[in-house]
Amino acid sequence: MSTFPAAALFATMAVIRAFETRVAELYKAGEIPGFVHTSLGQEAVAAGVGAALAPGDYVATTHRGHGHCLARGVDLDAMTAELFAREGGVCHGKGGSMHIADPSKGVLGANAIVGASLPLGVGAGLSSKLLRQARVSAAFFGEGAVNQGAFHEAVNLAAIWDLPVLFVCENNVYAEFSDSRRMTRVPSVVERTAAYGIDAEEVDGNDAEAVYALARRAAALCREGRGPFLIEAATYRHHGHYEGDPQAYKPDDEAAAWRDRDPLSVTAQRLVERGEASQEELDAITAQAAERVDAAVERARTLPAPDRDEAFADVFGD
Amino acid sequence: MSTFPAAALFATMAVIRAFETRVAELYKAGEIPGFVHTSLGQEAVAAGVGAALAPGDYVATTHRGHGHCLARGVDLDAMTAELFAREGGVCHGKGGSMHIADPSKGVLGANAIVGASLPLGVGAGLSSKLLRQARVSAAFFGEGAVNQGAFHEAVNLAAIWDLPVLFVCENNVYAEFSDSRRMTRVPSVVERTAAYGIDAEEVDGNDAEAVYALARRAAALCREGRGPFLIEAATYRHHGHYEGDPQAYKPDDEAAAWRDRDPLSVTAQRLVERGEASQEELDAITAQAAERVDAAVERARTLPAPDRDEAFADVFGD
Amino acid sequence: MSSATEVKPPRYIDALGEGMATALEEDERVVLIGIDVGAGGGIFRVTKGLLERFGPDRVLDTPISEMGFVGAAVGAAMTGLRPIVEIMFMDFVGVCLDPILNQAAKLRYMSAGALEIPVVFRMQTGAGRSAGAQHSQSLEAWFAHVPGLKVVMPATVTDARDLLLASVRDPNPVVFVENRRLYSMRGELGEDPLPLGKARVARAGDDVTVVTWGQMLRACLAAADECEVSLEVIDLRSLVPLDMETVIESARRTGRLLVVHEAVQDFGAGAEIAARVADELFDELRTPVRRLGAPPVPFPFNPELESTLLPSTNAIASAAQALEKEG
Amino acid sequence: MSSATEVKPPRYIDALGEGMATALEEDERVVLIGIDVGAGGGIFRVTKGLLERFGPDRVLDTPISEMGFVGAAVGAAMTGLRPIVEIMFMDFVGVCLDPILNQAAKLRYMSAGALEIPVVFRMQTGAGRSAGAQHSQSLEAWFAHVPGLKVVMPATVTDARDLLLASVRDPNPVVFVENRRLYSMRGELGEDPLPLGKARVARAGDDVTVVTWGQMLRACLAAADECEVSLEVIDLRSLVPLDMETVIESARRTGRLLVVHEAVQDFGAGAEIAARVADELFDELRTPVRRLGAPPVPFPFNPELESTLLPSTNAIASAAQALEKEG
Ligand SMILES: Cc1ncc(C[n+]2csc(CCOP(=O)(O)OP(=O)(O)O)c2C)c(N)n1
Ligand SMILES: Cc1ncc(C[n+]2csc(CCOP(=O)(O)OP(=O)(O)O)c2C)c(N)n1
Ligand SMILES: [Mg+2]
Ligand SMILES: [Mg+2]
Repeated sequence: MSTFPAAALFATMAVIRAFETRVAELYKAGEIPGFVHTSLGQEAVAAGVGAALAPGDYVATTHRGHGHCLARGVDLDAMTAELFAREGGVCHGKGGSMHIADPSKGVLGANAIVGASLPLGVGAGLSSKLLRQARVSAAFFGEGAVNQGAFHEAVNLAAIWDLPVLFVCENNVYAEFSDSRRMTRVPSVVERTAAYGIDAEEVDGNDAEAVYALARRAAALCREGRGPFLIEAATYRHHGHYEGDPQAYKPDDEAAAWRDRDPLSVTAQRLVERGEASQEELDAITAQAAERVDAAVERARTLPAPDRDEAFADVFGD
Repeated sequence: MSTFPAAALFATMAVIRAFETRVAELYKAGEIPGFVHTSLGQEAVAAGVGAALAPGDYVATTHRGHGHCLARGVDLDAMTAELFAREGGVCHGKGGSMHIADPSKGVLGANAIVGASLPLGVGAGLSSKLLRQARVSAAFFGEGAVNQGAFHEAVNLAAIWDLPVLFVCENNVYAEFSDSRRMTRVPSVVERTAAYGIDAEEVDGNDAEAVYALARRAAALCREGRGPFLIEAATYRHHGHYEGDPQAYKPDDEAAAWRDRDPLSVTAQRLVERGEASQEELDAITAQAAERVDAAVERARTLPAPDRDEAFADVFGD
Repeated sequence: MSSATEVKPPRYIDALGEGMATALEEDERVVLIGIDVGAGGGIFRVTKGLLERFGPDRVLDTPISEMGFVGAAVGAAMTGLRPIVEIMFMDFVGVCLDPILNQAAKLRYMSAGALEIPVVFRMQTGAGRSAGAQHSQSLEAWFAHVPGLKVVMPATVTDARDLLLASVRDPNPVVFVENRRLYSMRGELGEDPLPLGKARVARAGDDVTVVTWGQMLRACLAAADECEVSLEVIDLRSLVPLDMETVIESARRTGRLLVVHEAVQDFGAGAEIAARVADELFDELRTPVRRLGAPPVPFPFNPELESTLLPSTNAIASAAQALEKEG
Repeated sequence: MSSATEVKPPRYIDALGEGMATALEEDERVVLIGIDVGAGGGIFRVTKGLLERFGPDRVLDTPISEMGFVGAAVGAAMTGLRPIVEIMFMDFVGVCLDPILNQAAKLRYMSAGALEIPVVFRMQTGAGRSAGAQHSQSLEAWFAHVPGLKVVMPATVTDARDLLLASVRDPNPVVFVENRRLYSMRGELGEDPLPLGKARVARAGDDVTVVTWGQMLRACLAAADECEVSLEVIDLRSLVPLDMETVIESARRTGRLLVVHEAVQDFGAGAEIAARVADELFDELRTPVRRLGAPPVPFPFNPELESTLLPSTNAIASAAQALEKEG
């Protein structure tokens, strides 16, 4: 089982929770432009996988990628500034919520095309293998993306090329307004993955320690040249598909049931039970996270819009 | 087991064999333009599935679709004229070998895009279901097409919509110059199909009676609303990917081994053994087929090229 | 436009919904296919209420499998249905182009007319919402370059309904381009619809002809209001068929032409119109044909940067005035 | 050209192979990815011998999964490799457009330059081989309309090698369009390559400027031979970057411009060039800018019908002569 301090996983989740909660408010208040998809309720997957990866590893993610970016160490201030579309943004305000990218942290970008993260992640795995870097490439995607041809082609490619790719499916039940279980006769992504002959395991996506343990094992296999590996993390998004979604499609008590298994509570409870942390310490971590986010927001608000020339920069390199 | 007269299956195969053999010669001789992909060695699949379908059923096929078209009753003369790009061609000389189409026979067209036959076939199945026609839609494709995203998306769609679609995979070992077993960790298409929760069975694709029996059972299920169904027919193409392919990629004795299991011999032998036909009768059928093809070729040679206006006709309907 | 007392006129989005409802109503063979077009009522609520009204056999929710369901829509159109398939953001053609490019556009021709493919590909376009570079493209020029496809871009509330109906009734594949930013625009529904293929003179004028479509029509009409010279504004309505008669007739009269679109200017649809007019009216034009489109950069997330890339009312007005001064 | 005694000059296809071999030779990070590019040596034998020479870690055969391996090539380009990915027939972009349109073209921009994507998308185009409507399209105008992509079309043997090498060395995504019908053409390999982005005056002349690229260069040069008037033939070599200086300079001198391409004329790349020249040289052109491209129909299978759709040497010559008479 995990040797990684659970308290650290909790701390990462606390930052993501604080960030997403605040982002949702700011979006509602009209301070953040564009579309925003929060990962509230899915923090354990980002924290667990993020902790299991090593420096130099790659991450390709989706429209719901804030948590993954934060868990991989993308600067909180730069990310916040990006969502505000300001000068100090990690993408100079040209990417936004759906396109946070920071190669210096191995983050190849959130992506607004469902399924696109898989072939890109496979490409990063190919680089790692051919350049003999033993880097793991983690490709995040939702269960809805499993119905894209890109999933099918990318997983098969990674399989025949034995690439160090960690496919991470966050099965949060819904794709936009649709219950994904109605969109296939085989709702288990792990079962569907048998078609590619690769290792695949399901995990409680609200248990950060379990996610970490599995992801670490899977990443180790990838590094040994025994990849690819697929993780299906069963979880739930607390908010709508996008901020503002009325969520009429969610059955009455479903959300409540999942909130009882809130990933932060799950880990917090364990920490206290095992005496690894006191409730006070956890409250302090939570408060600290909120402060960091508040500070980032205050800072972002003071930043100017990007220089007009930015609109014309970076189309081509030379 | 099959109640369909095996002799009829043999007769269909004989026509396809004669047609493809002649087409290969004519192509070599430069009498047929464009690209030609023959189905020599795969006649049993076309004959068996073709016989199992009913009038009104649909067929969507591939670049290797001559046999499927003939087995569904597309006029031999019109097909030959099409390959010669002449006026009397079933597509007025505008389609060619890769695009034979005859909706009057339910043939929605051969297709030059690998994988395209599957979504189109699913669409025909959707029409059948929504228009309450109980027509079966057969989508032919090769094992190489299974690695296309279109396969994944189309089979899943047919599954969740319970469509009367008969997916027919002709697994002839190769995709162009590549052994398809090296292109996936799960060479069995039937195994891969488990990912969609639909019925799938493998059959000896060189045994026309076996193919017929399975296809008839599968078609019946589709008509009862218990589709879709996938058939994997294990077979082999005697010729190259296209006519002219040197086939350096084929192991020495492989072709010979398959020729020992030539679909026409397999059925011929059984017919004689069971006393359903004498060798003389079979020779007569074979000779007759050759004559029909010869006649079609002679006829096609006499036809003029399409009128120049044909080039500008049929872009839009009104 | 409308005062608080009277009932508000319908929005573009309502007109689209009414058009689809009428199509589903009048023809049993019409079906609606797409991601969340049913229970969800559409990601932008364009198809709200249609599932409830017509049932799951007429309004089909799909998995995120565009290649599969767009291809299936084409196959269904070949076999007796008349599908309206929604691709959502036009940028998503990146994952489902083959059924449009190689199947729908070509199967009638390759089968010498034996196959008929009455399908409508609904997709929405347009920048100006900070949707980012992958959700903001205007690619209508691509489809106009592919023989066998009609390309329709409603710019008014009544055309949202009328052109949609005309597209569904058309026996050919139609790429139907909605502009997101028009969804909430209100306007009147007309009595007798202008046929698909005819351009419309949205504003008569004498000095400069302005040809545009989609979202940019509003900017061009606003420019006509504030402009010192008299603009004749033409709403092209469709790129295929392309109504050059109306354009030529107007440009011949004014002697000046400005083409305005939201798509990237380079290799955009405006070039075709400019090239044709510059040729046909070589001796009659007073000034060169000018084009206004987006510069050759992806659309940035930042709203200010993004808006500087789109032709503005001011830019249109000054371009027109400049033309008038030029000769 | 070459007599039986001397060794024959290399073919276009050989030059492509040499270009790839040199690229693989000079830079460890260059890899070749595509269907049957390895063991099979390529469906048209363009990559023959490269697997044997560079091994399976440099030359990768793929399943028929274009969306997967083209996307993977883009991901690999973002992470240290410099892939050359083959899409085979240009028509197949229908199944793998997203990685080109929404990923390669935009990720550098969206990441404010943090991501670099040095990838070459090799694809071949061209009608005239009875390959049918799904294997004959020329869609270069599409890619030129997408900011962030370079678009290169070698028309000569030396450019097949030189532009391929320049594309591989370029830090940006390059759509590299080969023309199937040039594969067997022989020609000399030059000494110092003309840079990517510069057009080439293939034939100097005084009366009419003819701008073209790809396969049509041969027809234009043939037309120049048999034409009564003197043609200046310009091989554009790339659409992005677009070398308008060379074009404008020539058209200003001749006062007449004809743009010739194999792609469908409507909404084709010729329109952009025509629109720009008609604008910039409004007062200097003696005659309208004319375009010659394919009519708006898919390419039919029948060879005679197909050839009537492509601009012929005669058609080019007479169009040029007509222009010269016109003014
Ligand atoms: C190719 C493509 N099709 C459709 C969409 C619209 N879309 C954005 S997110 C989404 C749902 C994705 O569901 P899932 O993969 O489960 O991820 P989740 O949102 O649940 O995290 C859809 C359909 C898109 N962005 N790209
Ligand atoms: C989308 C697409 N990619 C590649 C090709 C080129 N191609 C034509 S046939 C073929 C092999 C198909 O193999 P398989 O599906 O097994 O069918 P078979 O030829 O064996 O009958 C390929 C790669 C194509 N026509 N379309
Ligand atoms: Mg989901
Ligand atoms: Mg095969």
